[in-house]
Amino acid sequence: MIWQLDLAILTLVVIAGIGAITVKDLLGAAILFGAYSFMMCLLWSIMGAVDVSFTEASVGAGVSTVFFVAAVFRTTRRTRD
Amino acid sequence: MGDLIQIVVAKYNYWIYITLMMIGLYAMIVKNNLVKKIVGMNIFQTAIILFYVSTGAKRGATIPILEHGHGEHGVGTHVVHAVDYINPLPHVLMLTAIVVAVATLGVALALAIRVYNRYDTLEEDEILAKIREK
Amino acid sequence: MKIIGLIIALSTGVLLISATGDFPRWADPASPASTHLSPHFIEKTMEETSVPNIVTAVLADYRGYDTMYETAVIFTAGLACFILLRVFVREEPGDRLYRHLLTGVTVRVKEGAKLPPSEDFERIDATWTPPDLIIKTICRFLIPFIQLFALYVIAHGHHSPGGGFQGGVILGASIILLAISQDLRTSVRRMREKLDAVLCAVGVIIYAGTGALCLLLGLNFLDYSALASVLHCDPVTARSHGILIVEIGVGIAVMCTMIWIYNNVSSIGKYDEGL
Amino acid sequence: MSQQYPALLVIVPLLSALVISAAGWINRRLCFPIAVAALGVAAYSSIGLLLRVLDEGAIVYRLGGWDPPMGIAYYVDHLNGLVLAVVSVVAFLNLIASKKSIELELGDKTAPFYALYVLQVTGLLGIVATGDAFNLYVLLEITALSGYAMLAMGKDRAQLSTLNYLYMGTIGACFYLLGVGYLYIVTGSLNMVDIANILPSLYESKAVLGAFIICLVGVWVKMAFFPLHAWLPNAYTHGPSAASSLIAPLVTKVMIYVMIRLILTVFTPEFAFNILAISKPIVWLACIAIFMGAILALAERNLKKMLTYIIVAEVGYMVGGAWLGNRAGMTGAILHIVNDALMTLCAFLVVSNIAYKLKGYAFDDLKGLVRKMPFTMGAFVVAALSIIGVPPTCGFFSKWYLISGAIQAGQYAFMVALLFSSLVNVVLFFRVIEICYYEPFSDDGGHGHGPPSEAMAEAPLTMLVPLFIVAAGLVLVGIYTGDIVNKIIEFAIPPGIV
Repeated sequence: MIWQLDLAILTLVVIAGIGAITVKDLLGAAILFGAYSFMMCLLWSIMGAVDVSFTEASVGAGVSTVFFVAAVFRTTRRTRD
Repeated sequence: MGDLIQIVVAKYNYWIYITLMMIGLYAMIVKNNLVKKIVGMNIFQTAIILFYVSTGAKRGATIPILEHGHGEHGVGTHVVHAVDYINPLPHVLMLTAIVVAVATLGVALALAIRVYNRYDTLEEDEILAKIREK
Repeated sequence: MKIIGLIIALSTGVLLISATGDFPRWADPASPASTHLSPHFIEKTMEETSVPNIVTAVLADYRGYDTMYETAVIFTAGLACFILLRVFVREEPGDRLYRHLLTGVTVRVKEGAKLPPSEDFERIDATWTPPDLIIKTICRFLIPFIQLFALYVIAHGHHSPGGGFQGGVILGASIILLAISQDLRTSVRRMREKLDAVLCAVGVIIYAGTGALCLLLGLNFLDYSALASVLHCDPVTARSHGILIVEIGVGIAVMCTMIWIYNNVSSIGKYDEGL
Repeated sequence: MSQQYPALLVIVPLLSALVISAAGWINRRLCFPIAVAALGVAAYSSIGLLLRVLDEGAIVYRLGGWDPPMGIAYYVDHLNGLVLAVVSVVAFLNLIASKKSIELELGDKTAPFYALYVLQVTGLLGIVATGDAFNLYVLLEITALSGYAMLAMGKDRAQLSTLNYLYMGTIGACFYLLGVGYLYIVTGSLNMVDIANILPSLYESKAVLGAFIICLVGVWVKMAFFPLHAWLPNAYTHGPSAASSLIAPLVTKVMIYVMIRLILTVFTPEFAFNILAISKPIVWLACIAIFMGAILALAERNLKKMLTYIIVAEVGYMVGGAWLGNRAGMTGAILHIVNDALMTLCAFLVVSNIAYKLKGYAFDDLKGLVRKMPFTMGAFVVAALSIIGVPPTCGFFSKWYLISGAIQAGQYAFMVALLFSSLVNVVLFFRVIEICYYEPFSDDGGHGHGPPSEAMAEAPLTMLVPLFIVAAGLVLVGIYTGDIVNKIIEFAIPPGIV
């Protein structure tokens, strides 16, 4: 395991997480959340949790994001915070 | 100083997970938009999964799939040592937690859509104002 | 509110960070988590269940009871989305639009009137936009391969990462991709709502039913070694086969639930054109 | 077969929930009989299990045939045997009583509703029976998700308040999960008994303290303990009557059971009461919960919402009783789980009868109700007496134990809070009863002969009979309190607590 890579991805995860809750557009938040999940999945495969990262790649980054996009499409993109 | 670096290197994974969890919790409490709260909720849940996966990590070990499991020579001829493989138990638990997270997400989004259809907005204060008007 | 939220989040964080002080070092091979239960799983899995992927073995056998409820959770979520969103529209008032598939002509049907029964007409909404040709064609090519990969993931879960959940999600995603690249009606024609909902329950029934079969055969619930007398093999192989059976059940349940949730969320329960 | 009771208890409801949801697509009328049969089997096996526990002591059921620390096991002892019996009986009675109102309020969605109902009961029974800390989390989520779906089917702002419940519920469940993770990293185990065996050498560890606090806060969020109660009143008030009369009596009580289980089995009373000095502040918090619940209930002009605030106060009773740290307090808390489940069920069934016959349950709608629904109001009076704590109804006895525990522990504030809340309950219920009995609704009202429009319009018999059974149960449990305490609860509390 390369700790520099680990640290870099951890930083990116935090950035994506903060981005997802601060961006003033729900579609953007959904996509950033997808990025967050994908980064998380990379992190877990670095730690050797292959099954978990496989699940996160298909569930968290895949289907969850689709659900978010579908819900945002059916409601509104507008948000004040 | 050396001690501090030691501590940071030994525990930084846990600290990052706590940071993420605080981000999620903060979003759930403070955000006014219902979908934003759901995003926060998912960040919160994923952070906990990160914590569990970190508990399973093991230095110098490989992924928890036995190498000589295939074929006829495999069974019984190789002795498996626990130090060579990462702890599989947290992985199992977190598979469950990921699925629970997506299930909660589905229900939450369904509820948010119902709320939007009724009040035509996703902002909590606007909804409460509309309820008070009636 | 902002300040209260910040205080709550920070105080939780401080509590958690101060508690990490007594944790074993990160990735320490001598930590209790790595020395108490996991050595048993790592060293004994092969001889007790004959499954090389330890995660699959622990997931579906040692802690199979958890996994059964996990499947039930996802089923509950599907049912919840259905009961919350689905609206049964008997016959909506007003004109309906149909598109002739071969010529692309749109036909407006007056209220009460009917089209001749034909496969060539496709019901569309007023906001209908033609699906992009490139996306449609590429997705058509992709979907069979995605599904093949999903089946591989389910079937090969004993030896490589993967299993019922991942395979089921990918299978569901392939149908969702069809719904996104064309429209919801196309995907619902491939996978009817009733079939989807019943299969959802059937998937969990396969899991819980396997467990109940073990109970009827005289051992404890979910003790797959009881299946040895049915499958004509030794108890260890029976455990391996039992894991495969429940993984298939999980795959079916997860696939159908994902499709079910997506269909309900994307069309607000009206099962029209979707996104 | 009797050694398979622990499995049957949860498997039969789970399988039949699946069958119900599939059968709903074929014929909707099949669903109710399947649900009744499933919950009947669950009730039968839970009572059978309780009797076996009384005979033989604690029972261990190994799921999947693996020995406990490796696999998941059910531990059924006197404590959860009792709670299991209460949960399954309450769910069974409520299902029968709610058939008509489900059909009225849910329309064409009765089939998935029955399935969710049975799934909810499965989850609750599983939570009570399980001996594995992580398994409890999964079952918690089943209970929660099916509960959200059922409560959100109500009118008005039901969806919004359920969404708030979902946020709070998820925070609670995640905190619990986090606490289990902290325990796992220092002990390496997930089995409750195994954790309890490892913990004594780690009592000094900050991680164990952190785990305890996080778990406790998570469970408090789920049970709506005072500062964290804000989601409960709205969510329970606006839900359909069948859902709120299932969830209000059971979910908070089961969460209190989880808290007691954490104290007694996982962290052991030695750690919770002696090593940590937090029982006093928690009892104080419970006093505030009782005061606030009572005062907020006084401010309400809506019967159902008033009852939900009474639940908040009752949660305070049980948390406070459990944290008094002595035998009488713990006995009172466990006995109150049983009593409060029955009392709340009785009160909410009355509300659902009223909702079935009248438009609303605001106080203004209740005028002259006693002439319209005399039997329902009779049961309401019994429930009210029990919540107030008048002998021989069961509410009196658990309050007696709680008060004597408070005196033993020297926590006089808790005693005062209990007495105050009883007084407020007297005011609350006599206000309602006064409106129902004496409120004049026209010129010659109040003299016993109303106009013809006020003819008797009682709820159907299928709703009344279960209500009477529950009301009779309130008195019977009160009369047999001595037996329950001496034969069951006495063995449920470890001898270390005096």
